[in-house]
Amino acid sequence: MTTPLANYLIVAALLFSVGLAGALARRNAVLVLIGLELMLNAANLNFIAFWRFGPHAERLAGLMFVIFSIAVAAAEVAVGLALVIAVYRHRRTAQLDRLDSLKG
Amino acid sequence: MESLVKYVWIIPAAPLLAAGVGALLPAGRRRLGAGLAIGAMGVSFLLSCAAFFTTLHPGRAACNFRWFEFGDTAVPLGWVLDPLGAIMLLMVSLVSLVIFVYSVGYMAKDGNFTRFFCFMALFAAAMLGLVIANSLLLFFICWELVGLASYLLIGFWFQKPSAAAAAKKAFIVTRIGDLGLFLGMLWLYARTGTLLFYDGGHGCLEQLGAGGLAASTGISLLIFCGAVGKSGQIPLHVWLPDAMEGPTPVSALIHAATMVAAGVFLIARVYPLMSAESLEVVTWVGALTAVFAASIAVAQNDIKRILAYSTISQLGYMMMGLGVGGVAVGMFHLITHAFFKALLFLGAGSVIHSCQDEQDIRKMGGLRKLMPLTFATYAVGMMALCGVPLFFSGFWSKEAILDAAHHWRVSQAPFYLGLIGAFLTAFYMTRQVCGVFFGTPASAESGHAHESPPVMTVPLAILACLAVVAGFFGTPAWPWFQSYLEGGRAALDLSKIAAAHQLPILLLSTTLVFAAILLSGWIYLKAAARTSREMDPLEAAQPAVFACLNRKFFIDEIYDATVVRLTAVFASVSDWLDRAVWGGLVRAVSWLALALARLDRAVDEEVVNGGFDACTETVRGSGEWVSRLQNGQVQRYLRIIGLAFCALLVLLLWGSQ
Amino acid sequence: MSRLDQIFVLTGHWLAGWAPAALRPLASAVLAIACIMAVFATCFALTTLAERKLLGRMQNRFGPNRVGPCGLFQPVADGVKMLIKEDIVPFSADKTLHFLAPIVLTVPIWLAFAVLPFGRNMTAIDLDGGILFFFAIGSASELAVFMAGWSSQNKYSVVGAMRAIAQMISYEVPLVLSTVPVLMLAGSLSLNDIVAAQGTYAFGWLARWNVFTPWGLAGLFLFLIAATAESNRSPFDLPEGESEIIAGYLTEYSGFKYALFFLGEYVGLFAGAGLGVTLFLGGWHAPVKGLEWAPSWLWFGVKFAALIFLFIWARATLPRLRLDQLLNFAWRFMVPLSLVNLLVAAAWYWTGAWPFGGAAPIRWVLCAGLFIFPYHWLGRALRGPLPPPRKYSYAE
Amino acid sequence: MLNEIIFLLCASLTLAGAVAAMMLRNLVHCALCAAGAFAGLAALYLQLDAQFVGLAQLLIYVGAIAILIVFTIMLTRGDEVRPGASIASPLWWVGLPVGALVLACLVGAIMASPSLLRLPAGAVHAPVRKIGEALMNRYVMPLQAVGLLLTAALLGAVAIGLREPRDAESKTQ
Repeated sequence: MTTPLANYLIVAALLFSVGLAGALARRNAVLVLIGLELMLNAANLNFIAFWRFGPHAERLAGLMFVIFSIAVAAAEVAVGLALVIAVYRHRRTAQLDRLDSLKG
Repeated sequence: MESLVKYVWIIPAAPLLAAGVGALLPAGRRRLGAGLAIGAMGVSFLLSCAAFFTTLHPGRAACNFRWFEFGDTAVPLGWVLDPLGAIMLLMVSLVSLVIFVYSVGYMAKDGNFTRFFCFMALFAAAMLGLVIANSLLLFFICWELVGLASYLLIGFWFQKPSAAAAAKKAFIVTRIGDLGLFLGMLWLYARTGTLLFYDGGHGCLEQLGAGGLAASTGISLLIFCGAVGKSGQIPLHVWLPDAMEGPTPVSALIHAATMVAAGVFLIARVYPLMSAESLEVVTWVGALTAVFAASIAVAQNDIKRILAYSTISQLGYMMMGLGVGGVAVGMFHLITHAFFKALLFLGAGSVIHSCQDEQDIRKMGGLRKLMPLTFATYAVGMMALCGVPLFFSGFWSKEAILDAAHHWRVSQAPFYLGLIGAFLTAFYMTRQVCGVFFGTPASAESGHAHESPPVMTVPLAILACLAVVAGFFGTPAWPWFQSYLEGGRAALDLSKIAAAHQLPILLLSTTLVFAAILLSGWIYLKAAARTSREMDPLEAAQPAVFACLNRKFFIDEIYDATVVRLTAVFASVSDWLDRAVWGGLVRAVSWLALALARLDRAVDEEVVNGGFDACTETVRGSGEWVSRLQNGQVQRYLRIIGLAFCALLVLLLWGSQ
Repeated sequence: MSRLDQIFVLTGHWLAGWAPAALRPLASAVLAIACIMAVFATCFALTTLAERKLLGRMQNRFGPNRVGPCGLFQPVADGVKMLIKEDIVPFSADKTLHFLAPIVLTVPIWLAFAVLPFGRNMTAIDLDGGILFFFAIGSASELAVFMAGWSSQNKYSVVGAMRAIAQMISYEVPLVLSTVPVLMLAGSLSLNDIVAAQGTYAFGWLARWNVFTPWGLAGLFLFLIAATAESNRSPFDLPEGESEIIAGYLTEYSGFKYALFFLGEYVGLFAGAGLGVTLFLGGWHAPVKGLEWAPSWLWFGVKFAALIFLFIWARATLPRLRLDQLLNFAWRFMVPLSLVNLLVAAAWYWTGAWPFGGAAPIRWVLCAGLFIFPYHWLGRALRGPLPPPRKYSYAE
Repeated sequence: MLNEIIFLLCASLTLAGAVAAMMLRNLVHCALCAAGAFAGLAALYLQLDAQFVGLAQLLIYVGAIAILIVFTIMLTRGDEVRPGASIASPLWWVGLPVGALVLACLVGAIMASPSLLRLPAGAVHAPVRKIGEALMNRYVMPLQAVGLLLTAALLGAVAIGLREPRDAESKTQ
């Protein structure tokens, strides 16, 4: 616990690493997607923290970035999960290691 | 005039549009096709009237625009509105309109009705475009379009071999003249740098004011070549009688309003270019043609052929008029001739139509009672053509030509040739009328003839009126036409008819005409009871001369024996040259090329391909090695990305120190 | 400000004054929470009774009338029964989630009351983005429903939960969209500001409640329909449709946990009604000038009760929908219509700048027309073609 | 003091939720834990005075994305735990060091950063009105782009998720 900013940044780093490790270690596509979401959220937390501790908080740049990032994440999740469902319908599995065919 | 000239382009554009739309119509839409063409022609006619009335105030307006440019050279096109063009516009659109209406009746049973009107509209559009053209280039384009349309129309019944041959002949023969026109055009462009007629003082016709054109004799003679081809002058007249193979309205259109008039109009349009020498040539060619064609007409038996030779002859008169008397004289005869010749052709069409497509006058006769209206209008046309005095337009226009010829300073010969032509004209026309309308029917078809429907007779009546009235605009007593073209004002002065220098010529030609009519009438009315197997009275009297005339002075045979044979010989020589000499050369080159190619192939296969194969093997091998990284396991990608991220971070943070 | 109007505020200050200065904010917060919970828990009890009695009246029978005077103690008896019932957890159930689900459902719903203004100066937390808070908190209930259904490991429960989630997600869209015109015209997300925006009087006597505008009236009805669906009440009560799937996600719950779900459902309804009052019915404002002497919380309560009555009435009147009808109704009717309502509100705002006199009726007719035509078309499109006449193959 | 306790609570909720989401066997538990992590993050945002973002995070991540994930798990039968089946990917032991390496790098970078000495710049107020004005003025183009993106994503998700008619036919046969 050095300074407040460092706390948030380290929490974000931990969250990011947990997400990354999960995305690397789990088999299920949905969980990999959750891991990616965690990484994205870690980045968002960084933005908010830097906005809060930055010198130009009134410009709202960090906040705006997070707002757009959340919107984009929503779109990404919608499409990603639709893809998972479509793949599952075709292959009867959502296990990533079984989905390595590069041809339709 | 300035305001109207911007819209003059609509006059040819309307029938052109009708032709374009008509070409897309299905064959069954007959009423629409005809209505479109006639409606478009009506629009053109109304606009032509408007254009004509604006030109009553003397002046000339041109509207030029840039068509395209290459390099520094711009090619301008444009149209012009002046009295010469306006009167032509009026005549062409009016006659075309009347002929269109007539065609509705004449072509009623034809299966390709829609196509016919499409071609007719194209024909009229091309002619109208030619009339308004202010550039020799645009003129030439329309000129060729006229040729194309005439080809299509003469060969309209292309199932008949004779029609197909006639269309081809018309196209090729006129093309010989067009070659001259094209050369003249190029020469003119080389000398003046412009092909615009009028361009605010820079047009090719306007540059002549300052001293004239050095080469204008050559240029004008070349241009005259085109007119000779189009207007059927000696020696390129051979296509015109054959053009009778087309439907009769087409013949009427070709002979009266459009095609043959184009040549005369060309000379009238470029009249400032014509030097005295070339005008002499024009005069001589015209005078010779007039007599030559008239004499052939005497011995013809086909009703349309007689009219065709008469057209050639009258065109000769027009050329002669242009040569000796200027634009006004020639153009006046062109206009009057357009009306009565259209009338005569349409009348002949009416006759042919009612006689089940019979064209031989020896098989006709006695139609006067069966087709009274046709007879009456035909008689008006015949008298106008013969030049029966005072009340018929042909008289006044021919008198103007003869008068001008009489006063020609170079020679009196054209004048006498003209007189002979007038005599012959009256003779053969009387012969024709006697053969067709008097006596008794010589065949079953003519016996069952009947009057044509109103859609055909009404145009005849209109044209008959015009054939009478048109003459009064150019009498010596009231030379309105001449002053209109020259921008002056005419005054009525009856005493001029009786002027000392006019009267003897008037009387002389009148006497000749009446003598010819009486002579011919006496010969042929007496023989009107003959059957078709009997010989013509003239033939009985002078078989050799008649045969010569009947075979058109053997011109076609001469051409066959000389020009065509020569061409054929030349073609076979060319063929031999091509096969033996050039072919051998080409074969030698090809062997050489083949040998080189073999060598090349060897090099290619051994050296180049080998090298490439080695390269591609390497690339493929490395590709295979790299592709092992991309095995579809997305988590492996993510792993690599994570490692790469670490490497990047380390590099960014600590690498720079 | 009359004493009566501020009686709760003043009492709260007085009570918090007893606490040490450092803990005073905490004390007032606890006080507010306690008040809200007490009041609305009582409301819950009374509403269950009122509902049963009203339903009875509407169905031509007496409601509960055995326990206490006029059956007034019926809720107490029910509560005691619930508490002393055995808490059964199915053998194969996911015990943790089965336990957590009612809590996750109930807690956020209570939190939602924090931003509602119950009267003048009577807002627990005046949040800048109050309505956003309301919806954000409310979204947790979907997860709770899923937890309840899935953890029971019962096919009926899972189906019921899935139905409930599909329905709640679908109706959340028109619910939020129907509130957007209000936010747009008030220019704020704060519920206090929205109430304040409705506090003036038109023509000198009629309050400018949003419901007195075309878009407000339409918005109120859209909002009420969506809120009914959100709280899984009749006619949108398929997730618990007892004739089809027993009791949906509640099947495996009993005793106190069931009571919590029951409570959560009603409190959610209260929250919706409170938000409706705040957004469309002028909050705690009096309807006409001259009635301000009545305390503001009383006005809120009256309107609140009216809306609750409306919900009960609808439950007694309307039959249950089929699932496809329900979803079609949401996506093909409610969502487009609430978007149209947004446009109508924009038109209303725009025509508000019309300077000429007599603009008000034109404005009204224009905006009403803008809404009524899409309403008509969408309604016809929703109904679809009539089914073919029924054929009786064996009856004759 | 109070702030730090709240921060510790929220951070531990977030991290615990994240770790649990990545480690639990049952996918439904994972999804719910992830929702908990998202909620903890929302609390962190709120603590950082980012009220709007925090509430939006709650509304979107907990209210929408978590529900979507749960739905997907149900549709792909991810909730059926097969005893004995591995939940980890074949090379899972490579993933953990990579994650640890990234963490080390990140922490190293954070600790080396000069911006750590910054202190919170007084009371930061980001009212919704200001955010709205910024969205409508300076950030209006990104806003439009995001609207377009969301529409496209909606259509794309529907298009992908729709059952192909050919597929349905072959099922019925």
